[in-house]
Amino acid sequence: MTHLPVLIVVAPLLAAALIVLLNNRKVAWLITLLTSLFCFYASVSMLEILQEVDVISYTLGGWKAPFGIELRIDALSALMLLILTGSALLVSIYALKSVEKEIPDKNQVLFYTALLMVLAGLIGISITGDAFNVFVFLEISSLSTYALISLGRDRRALHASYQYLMMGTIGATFILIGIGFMYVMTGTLNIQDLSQRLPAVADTNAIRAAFAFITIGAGIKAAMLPLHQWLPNAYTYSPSVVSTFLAATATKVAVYVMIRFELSLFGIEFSFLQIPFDKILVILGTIGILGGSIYAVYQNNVKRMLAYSSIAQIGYILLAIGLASQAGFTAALLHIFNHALIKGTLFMALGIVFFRFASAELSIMAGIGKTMPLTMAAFTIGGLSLIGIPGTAGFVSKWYLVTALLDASLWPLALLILVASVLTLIYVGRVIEVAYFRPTLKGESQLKVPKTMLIALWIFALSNIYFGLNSDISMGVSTLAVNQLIGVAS
Amino acid sequence: MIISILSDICLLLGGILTLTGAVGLLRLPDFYSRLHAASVTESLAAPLLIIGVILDTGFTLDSAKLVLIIVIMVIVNPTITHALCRAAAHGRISPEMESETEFSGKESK
Amino acid sequence: MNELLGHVNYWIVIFLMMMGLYMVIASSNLIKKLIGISVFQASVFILYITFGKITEGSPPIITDNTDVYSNPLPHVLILTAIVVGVATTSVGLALIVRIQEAYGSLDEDDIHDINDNDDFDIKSRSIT
Amino acid sequence: MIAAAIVALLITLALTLIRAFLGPNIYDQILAVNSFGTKTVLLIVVGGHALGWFSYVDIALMYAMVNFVGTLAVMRFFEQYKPQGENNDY
Amino acid sequence: MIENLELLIDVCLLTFLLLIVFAAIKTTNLFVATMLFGIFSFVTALLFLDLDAVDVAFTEAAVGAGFTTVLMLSALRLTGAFENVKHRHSVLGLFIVVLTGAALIYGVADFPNMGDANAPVHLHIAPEYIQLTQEKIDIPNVVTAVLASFRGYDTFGETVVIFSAGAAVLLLLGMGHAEPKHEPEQNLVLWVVVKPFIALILIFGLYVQFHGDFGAGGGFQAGVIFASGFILYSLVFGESYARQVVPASILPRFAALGVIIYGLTGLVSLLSDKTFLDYNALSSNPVSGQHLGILLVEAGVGLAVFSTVLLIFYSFSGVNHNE
Repeated sequence: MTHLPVLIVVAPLLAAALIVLLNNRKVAWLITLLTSLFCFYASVSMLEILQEVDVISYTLGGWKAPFGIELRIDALSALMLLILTGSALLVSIYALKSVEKEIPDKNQVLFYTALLMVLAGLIGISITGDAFNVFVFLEISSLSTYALISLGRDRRALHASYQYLMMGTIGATFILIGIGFMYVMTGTLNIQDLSQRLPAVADTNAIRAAFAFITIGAGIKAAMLPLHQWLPNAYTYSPSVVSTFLAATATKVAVYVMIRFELSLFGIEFSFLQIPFDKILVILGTIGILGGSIYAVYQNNVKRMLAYSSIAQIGYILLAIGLASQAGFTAALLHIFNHALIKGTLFMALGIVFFRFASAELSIMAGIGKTMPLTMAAFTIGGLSLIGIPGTAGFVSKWYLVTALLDASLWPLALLILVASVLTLIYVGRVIEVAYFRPTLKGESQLKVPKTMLIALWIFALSNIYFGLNSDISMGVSTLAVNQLIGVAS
Repeated sequence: MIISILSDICLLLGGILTLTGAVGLLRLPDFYSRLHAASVTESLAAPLLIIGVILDTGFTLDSAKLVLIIVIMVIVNPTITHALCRAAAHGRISPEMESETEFSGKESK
Repeated sequence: MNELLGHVNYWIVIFLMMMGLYMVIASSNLIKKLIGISVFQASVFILYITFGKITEGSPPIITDNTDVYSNPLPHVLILTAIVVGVATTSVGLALIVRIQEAYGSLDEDDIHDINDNDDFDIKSRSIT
Repeated sequence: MIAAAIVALLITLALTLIRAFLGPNIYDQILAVNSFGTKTVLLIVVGGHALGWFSYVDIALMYAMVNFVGTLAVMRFFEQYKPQGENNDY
Repeated sequence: MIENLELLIDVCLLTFLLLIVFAAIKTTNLFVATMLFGIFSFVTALLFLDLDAVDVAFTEAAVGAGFTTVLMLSALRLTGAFENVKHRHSVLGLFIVVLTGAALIYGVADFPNMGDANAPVHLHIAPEYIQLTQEKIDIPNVVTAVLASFRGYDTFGETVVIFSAGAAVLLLLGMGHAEPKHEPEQNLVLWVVVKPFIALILIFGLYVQFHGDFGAGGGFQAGVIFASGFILYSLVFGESYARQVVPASILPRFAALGVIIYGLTGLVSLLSDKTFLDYNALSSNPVSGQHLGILLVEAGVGLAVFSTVLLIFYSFSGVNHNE
């Protein structure tokens, strides 16, 4: 029990190695499923532990904190863990048939290896208490992500992956530079230790530069709008399993890195008072929301449409953080959680469409509302949630965001959220219109949709409704996380 | 005392030799003569410099390894030169001569 | 004098980083971009190692001769980072090989043109 | 004297580098790069001795090996290399 | 005197680096650019040596100058694209670069001077590392101690990074197979010279693996050196012979095994209720426990790195990888 914090990282890593050792497709899938089940269990039980203690700290190698590496799980990390392991569990159920269809036989074993390593990398980032360790795990997840994206059937997947590799490496190196600058001024790498030592040197160029580099690095990874070029192609051309998992988790972890560094490490005082970071975030967030939504409206490939929509959603999260208020932070965390549910649902549904038609073009989806009722119903739920219709998860976070905006008396921005919702309505509406109100194309494939895929999809879809109606869990964890963040920082 | 003087002489000679080699590499007119300049001086300069160091350190495990380095360099340098020269001849690089027509490195195989 | 020399490493390393980054952005060839990014990373490594240096210090391997050791921590970090760097490079090269097979070119501009063509093909197919 | 040798080696390195830039053909560049590698090994030995670098001998040994492997790799993959318009150069 | 010499070498090497990168930007020949990158790594490694980072110099020379160069050359051979690289002048690019440079210069301005013994970096954790290494671990090389014990988790991550790179390359290129057509031409001189040389490299690899506690070296460097022995064999005698000696299909498993050895070494401590990677649990005597732990961990790293490096080389040098 006491070792859960480390087991949640080490288990998927060792499982990844074990898969290669055994080299059997079915076994590989089974191990992936069991591992993600274990990780989900671990993250839920750690969430339970966190109801009683503030923070779970685990010192690796028996060396106490600033000397050894420390794992540090607070409510924010637990929230991320819940998102990561939950999506991983559903994705691995979903993967069985999808991978069989989309990935050549000889690559399937390694596919699961890479998937587990992405998971382990993202988990590792979320729970580590050491700045440099963030970089290491960032690279573990990134390297496997590049490989996974390149497995898409289209040759453009290769180029998309290469673009991501370039931008991702620059981003990671920027983070490395930032960490180095902080290290020079303080002599430590432990986040906890850093946050205590930074105030003494906060008023130096080096720390301000470190802040800038880390923000830009994490911003590239999070596809913050002017740095988003890698994302649309990467999501569009990667295999369905990969795009689902990445859309649900990857950019959020990058946002997590940003929050972790800026709020708990540099501290709210430094980030928002000494540097007008809140204003920058509000501007970037606003541009992101508008830009992403407008781009999305013009796309004919539904996957690409959703990819641009993801950029817009990152904008919402950044905007919420930029409000620099308790309500704003809560809205941001809530949206991180809910957006994972939304995008998971939508990309999974699209994956099933892709499974049948080997395409995600809008035109191909004509009339599939009748032929694939279950899939499209789930897609519709996800779409409504994305728009923010009451009763869905998307509504909850948007509600909190608008309230926070009004609290900060930024009503023009609240109006802007409404406008963006209308834009969302337009692009989601286009898909739904095509799917339900156009005649079915002739000569469609008779491939049956596997049950495992539908089950995973519907769990995602129903959780959208569940967390829309009953936001106790998501709200509770987010509030706890925000209180801890603000408490730690001030 | 004598040893240290010897070592200094070796180092000095080695230094001068590498310099001449480099000047040759830079100034000579065609590839083969540059190759010659670089490789021949290297084969002598490297042992001289390293022997200079060995004389200064005295005989330890380190000096045994240094001897090994000399052996590697003495074997490897001519090998590489040979391989490079061969490749250049295959690649139809001809030496610059008074009368260009006399020799062309074509098909020396 | 001291002020100038004390920072000379940093200035040159920064210049190296800029050149590496420029190589990434300005070359259209994918391999050159990759070389550029390796140069960029390597310059960051030099920056880190420079932090760790103490004048008159010796390498952090304990001997009886000295008490002043350079800082071992940056060395450890950079060892890790070098391995990460080479891992990235090899994945990048593998991607490049596949791109060359798929596109027949390694020039970014050509690849963009081909991609645009592909997009156009799909559109025209869906219209007809 | 050892300082003089170091300076000589540094100058040598610089000159070799210039040859590597100038070319004019690929073989010259390979030659220069290989020669650069060898000179680096010498610099490690001499400089390491003068400045008391720790276990410089191991590193010099490894450099020598790496240099050899690297140059052989260059030669090996060079077989596929067909320089364009090389005949025009000479 | 010695400091001046050190500084002189330092500045000279940095200038070389600038020149090399400048030439690499300028050249239109990828072959040349690759070779320039090779000497770039060489000079970087030399610089590391000058800055007291022995282990880093070792790794950079083995990994950067050796392996990366060979890899780039193999990739060049596979793509067959060597020349006529276009230049493009990007104003936006220049702007980004200048902006980054300005931010860096801005940040660096109030760094402590290079080599200043009273900089914060040297006062906080580093002295404790040196002290704790002497007390609790008792091996001379502090870098190895920090790498394998204090920050063993990072190193585990690093091993996984290498493993994942192997998996990624395998996913992209497959293992490939040798084709006689592409075998190197026979060269008697090389054959004679290389045979003993390979033995030497392998012995040196073993030496580096087990000497890491005392001097520069360790699992990573040893793995790369060991692999480069086989790479050399393959370069001179041909792919197919090398694949007979070490079959490609076994390498991914070896790499996985390396990662598992590392992970299990860490997990053993959980049995006696210590935390992950706490080597004190491995033996009744904490110091010998640390020694054993570091040995095992380095062995895992060495195995993983050796097999991954060789695997990647095979993937790049094989043909018809993508049927």
